[in-house]
Amino acid sequence: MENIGSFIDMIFVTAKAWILALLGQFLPVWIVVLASIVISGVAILCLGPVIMMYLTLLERKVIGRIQNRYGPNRVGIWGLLQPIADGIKMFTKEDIVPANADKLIHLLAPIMTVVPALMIFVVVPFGRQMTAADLNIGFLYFIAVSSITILPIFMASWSSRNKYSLLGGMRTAAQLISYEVPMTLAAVPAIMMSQSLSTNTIVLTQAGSFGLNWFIFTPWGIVGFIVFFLCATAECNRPPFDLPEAESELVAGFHTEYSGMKFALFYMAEYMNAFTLCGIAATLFLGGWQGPFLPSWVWFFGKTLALICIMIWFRGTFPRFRVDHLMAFAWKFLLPLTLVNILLTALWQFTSASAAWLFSIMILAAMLYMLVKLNRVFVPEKRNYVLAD
Amino acid sequence: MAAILVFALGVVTFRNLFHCALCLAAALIGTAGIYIALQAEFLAGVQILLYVGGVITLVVFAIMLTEHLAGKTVRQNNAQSLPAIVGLAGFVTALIALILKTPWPVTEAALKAKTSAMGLGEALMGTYVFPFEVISIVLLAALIGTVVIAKKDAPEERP
Amino acid sequence: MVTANHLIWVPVLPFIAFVVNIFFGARFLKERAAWLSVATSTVACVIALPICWAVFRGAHFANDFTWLMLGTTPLKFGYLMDPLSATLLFMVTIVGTLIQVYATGYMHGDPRFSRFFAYVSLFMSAMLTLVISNNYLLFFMAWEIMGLCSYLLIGFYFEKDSAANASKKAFLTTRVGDIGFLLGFLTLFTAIGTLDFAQMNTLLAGHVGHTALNTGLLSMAALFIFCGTIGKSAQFPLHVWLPDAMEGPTPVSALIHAATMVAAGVFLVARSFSLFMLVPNVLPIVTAIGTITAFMAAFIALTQNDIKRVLAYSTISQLGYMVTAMGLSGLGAGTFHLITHAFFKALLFLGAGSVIHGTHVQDIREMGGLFKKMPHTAVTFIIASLALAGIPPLSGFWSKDEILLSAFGSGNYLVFGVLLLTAFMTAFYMFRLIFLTFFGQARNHDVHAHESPALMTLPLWCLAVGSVVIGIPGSPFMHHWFQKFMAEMVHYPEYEPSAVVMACSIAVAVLGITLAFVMYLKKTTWAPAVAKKFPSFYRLSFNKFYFDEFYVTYLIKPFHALGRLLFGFDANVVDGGVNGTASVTMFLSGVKQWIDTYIVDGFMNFLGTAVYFLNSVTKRFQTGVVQNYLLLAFLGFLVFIILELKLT
Amino acid sequence: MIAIPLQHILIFSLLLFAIGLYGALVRRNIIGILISIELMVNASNINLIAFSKYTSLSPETGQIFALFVIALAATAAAVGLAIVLALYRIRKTVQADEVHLLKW
Repeated sequence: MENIGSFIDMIFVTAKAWILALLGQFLPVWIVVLASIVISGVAILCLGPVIMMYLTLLERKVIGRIQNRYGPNRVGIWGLLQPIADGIKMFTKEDIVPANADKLIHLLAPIMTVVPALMIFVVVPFGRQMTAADLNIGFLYFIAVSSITILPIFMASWSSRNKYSLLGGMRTAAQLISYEVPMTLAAVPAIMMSQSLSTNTIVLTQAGSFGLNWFIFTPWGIVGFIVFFLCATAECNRPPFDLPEAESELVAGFHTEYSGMKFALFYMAEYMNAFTLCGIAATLFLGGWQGPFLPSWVWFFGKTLALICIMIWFRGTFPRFRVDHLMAFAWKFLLPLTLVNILLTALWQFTSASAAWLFSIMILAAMLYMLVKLNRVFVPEKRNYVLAD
Repeated sequence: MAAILVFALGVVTFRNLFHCALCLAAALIGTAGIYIALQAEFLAGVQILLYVGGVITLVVFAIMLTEHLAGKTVRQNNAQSLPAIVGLAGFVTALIALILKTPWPVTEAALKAKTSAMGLGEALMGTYVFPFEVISIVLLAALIGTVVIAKKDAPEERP
Repeated sequence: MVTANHLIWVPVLPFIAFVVNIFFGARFLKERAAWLSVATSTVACVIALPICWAVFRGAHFANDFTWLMLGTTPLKFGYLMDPLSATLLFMVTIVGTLIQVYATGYMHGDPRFSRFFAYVSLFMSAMLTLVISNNYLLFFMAWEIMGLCSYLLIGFYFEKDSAANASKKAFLTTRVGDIGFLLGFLTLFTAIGTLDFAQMNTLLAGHVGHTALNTGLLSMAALFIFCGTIGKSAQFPLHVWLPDAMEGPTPVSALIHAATMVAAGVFLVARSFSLFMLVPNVLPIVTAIGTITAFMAAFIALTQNDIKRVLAYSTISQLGYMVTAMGLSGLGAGTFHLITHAFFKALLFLGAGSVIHGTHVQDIREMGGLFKKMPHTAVTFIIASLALAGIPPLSGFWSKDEILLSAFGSGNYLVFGVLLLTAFMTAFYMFRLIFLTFFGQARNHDVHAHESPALMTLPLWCLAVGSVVIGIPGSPFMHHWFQKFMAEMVHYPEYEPSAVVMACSIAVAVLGITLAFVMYLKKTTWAPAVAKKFPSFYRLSFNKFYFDEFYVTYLIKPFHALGRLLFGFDANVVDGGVNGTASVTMFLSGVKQWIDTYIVDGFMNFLGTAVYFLNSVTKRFQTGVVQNYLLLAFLGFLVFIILELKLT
Repeated sequence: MIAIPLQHILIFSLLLFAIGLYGALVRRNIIGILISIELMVNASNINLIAFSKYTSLSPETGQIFALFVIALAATAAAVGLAIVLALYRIRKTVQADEVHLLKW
């Protein structure tokens, strides 16, 4: 029984190994190595778009339910073929480039957006031994690459000479920079506890006791997770942090001037980022693919999809931030909280369990109280808006 | 490497500042590649994170705030490019000569030595803790200073 | 389970309360500040009591760490839990907590509410530190902090000049004694080379009898240390500050100037008891001072009209009792009286405070017939007064009886007589106070008295119970357990309880009460008659033996005169010289000015013009364009490199 | 195991530095100057790491200093850009040679 379980668990790994073995029969070694790389790469390259397509479907369905609609249900059973249809539509649409746009960059931007989004997949541990490349600086790699995603947005917003795009770009810059800081800091505790930057090791340290070793079951873990998840939501410009593409304010933010496949690429990048961020969140705090009974990759995708559903739920529920509130939230609330959280983790490491719980709860409570007190939003009696001339 | 140099040239020659910034980003990413080749993965990560994530963003930010969208091309170079080129030529030749002349003490043991993020952290917290503290203070001062300078009507300007 | 290691929290907790209150009290906590202080001292109490109990059961804790090295001898800080400190700890924590609870009611609505509690917490922590400290230095630090707190709290209503002056007076007066104390334990250090109580006890206990140690030095140390006692617990020459200290809020008077701080002086003597036992010729001085203080204060108290002042003088006289007991080497008796006195005197002060709170007057001539208006206060007050007057089986009786006994037993019949007389006067003035305050009919009809809130009466009752039962451990019922308990620490002579002494003390107490009853309820005409009959005595008592006047005339006036003299010297001689110099300088500077304008300046201007011409040439290089500078710098650098390469 | 010999890296970083310096010398736009300075800083970083990799037994040393340099460069960029913004706000220009108040 359990060997079947393990077989299902390792099915992809074994498949790859089998293919390599097959090639190994009649090909030199370096080609086999190359082949293994190619296989992983191809797997990821297929995975990304597929995930994106079905995430769009999922989102439209869930949002539909939240708004008491059906969502797409015409194309195929339960609208399962809807994404394909969208894809075809996107391909066949005309690709409009503004008259005095910065042609080259305008072309490069969407492509550049997809690249890092795909690159991140490399370090995401999809399951037991299913990390494409287990870098020993995996998490740093993730942060670095995801920080690149700012650039294409800049390129897009700059190259399509359009004030809405530019404003969108500005906001993106501010927002992404601001939220990178707490996101990184919120992940630091997990790294401290597992004493490694490698995503795989982080997952392995959370093994055992039916998932009770997941980092989320500790005070610093829960705080870190919440902060990280909020920052992730902001990082991939999803509501309620979607100021860069706030329909009601800037037409569509930085991709106002894009149409057809380029637009689709932006979309794809956004959804893939959402997926990878949720995956990393699950990896850091929810024990990645660790979990009883079910095969590891099922656990991973389950957790990730759950997180994504929460994101969609956010979108269905919350109104949009105001820019200054956004900034204040990042710098005045999340940042101090994460810093205290890191100290807390050190404390946790060096004190006995019970005392650690006590202290952590106390400190966190005090910190939250202070932050809430200090962050009281000052609302003047009368606002007078000066129109721009 | 050549690519990096090309991008670097782009940085200093392009007329449109935004292109320069992008070239800089490319050059920096390339540099990160070199770091990896030198087995300083951690540093490569930091390089991308800080430069491409932080500095370039700031630069582009400043460009967006200061440049005019319709790229009217003003003269980007000032009068002293000729003496600069001449001087630099001399400089480069001299130093290349120097580099080629010097016997560098490259040891096999050094080449074997591995570094890890953990070792880096230990060194940072151990041997080099004092410079580390100093840097932190400098960063803090810079943070405050920047906020103070840019306070007027650009509150988004942060390091 | 509380262990001795938690003892360190006892002083620390109130200190935390102090810090929090002083920094966040006014802004955030406001009325909640009180609860912080009360809570901390309650927790301290909870921690302390089991430890005290353990000590009562015969345990003995000590712990210390080296604070600094004086040459080769380490100076250790730490705590010492022997019978003495255990007793004090027991008393201070309980009384202090109760008084703070009371104060939350009493100080309600005061603008500086939180600050008050901050000070009180600071005081508590200092007092507790002093109690459990194991060496003179730590003791002295706590001692000084207490002085500071007393200063701050007496001057709490610093808008009133009287309060400000009183606080200054208290601070400076006690300062005299403190200097003595400092010199004292420094001398002791030179003599025996340690400041640790336990070490000192063993050291001195070893040398009783033969004089291996320098007795002269030791007796000097003892005298100096006793100066500290005189200052802190208001003994004979330096007692003047305590009555004025009543300017502070009443809980403060109860806590600091009745129960704890003033008792610290006696505690100091008890701490250094082995020293006092060793040096023969100091104890008589102690006895004399104590007796004089007791008698004089009681005599003054006879005629005072301010309710709190009466209590203040009674405090002084009771402290005199304790000191006398110490002087008669009755360690047990003295400490015992200290404890009981703490309870009922705190109760008396709180009662007085409740009266003041209810009537807003302090002059007993304006009160009267308050019994029905504020029953709780009255009953508790009367219980306390009975205890103070020494009516069995209340606590005061046993302790006072012990002191009288030690006087009688050691054969100082003069002292015995004086103390009896004092006891008589004590009973008399206390009940004069009671009859004038609570009985008879109201004399001033615009005083509308009302009972205080439960928050204030509850501590009164707790303390009343305390002052009834606290005497039992020292009574024959428990076979003088307390004295034996004390004797475990330092041995001292004990005497057989004698019926004579008991009889005498009861007799004088009853006599005093009845006399007060007659004079102030039945034959109200007698009191003024007596005052007329012996005007000199009356004036002497009413003007407190003219102590303040004496000090003013013979200490403060001369200082002022000296100051004036110096000022005159300054004004005439020094300033004259200065002015003379000034005028001469003026003339000289006139000359110099001419030289400046025409010679120096001329030269300077010439230089200036020359430089101007020059720079009109050189300034061409300063384009102000940064990059030109950069280029120049770079080229210069390049030149250097080239040269370097050529040289190598 | 490292293909590149040290000299090549040094020359490369030298060229990079020279280019950066050229930019710093001839650019008129202050932001351009800042960018060029970033280039120079990078060149020096490469040197630090290369030397520590090739010659020192504990490669951490050079990397840590490279780390410090990166941090300081980021700081410098931030402050410099802030100054540029302030300047732009006051003088409405970012050309270095139009800001020459610091002469006689």
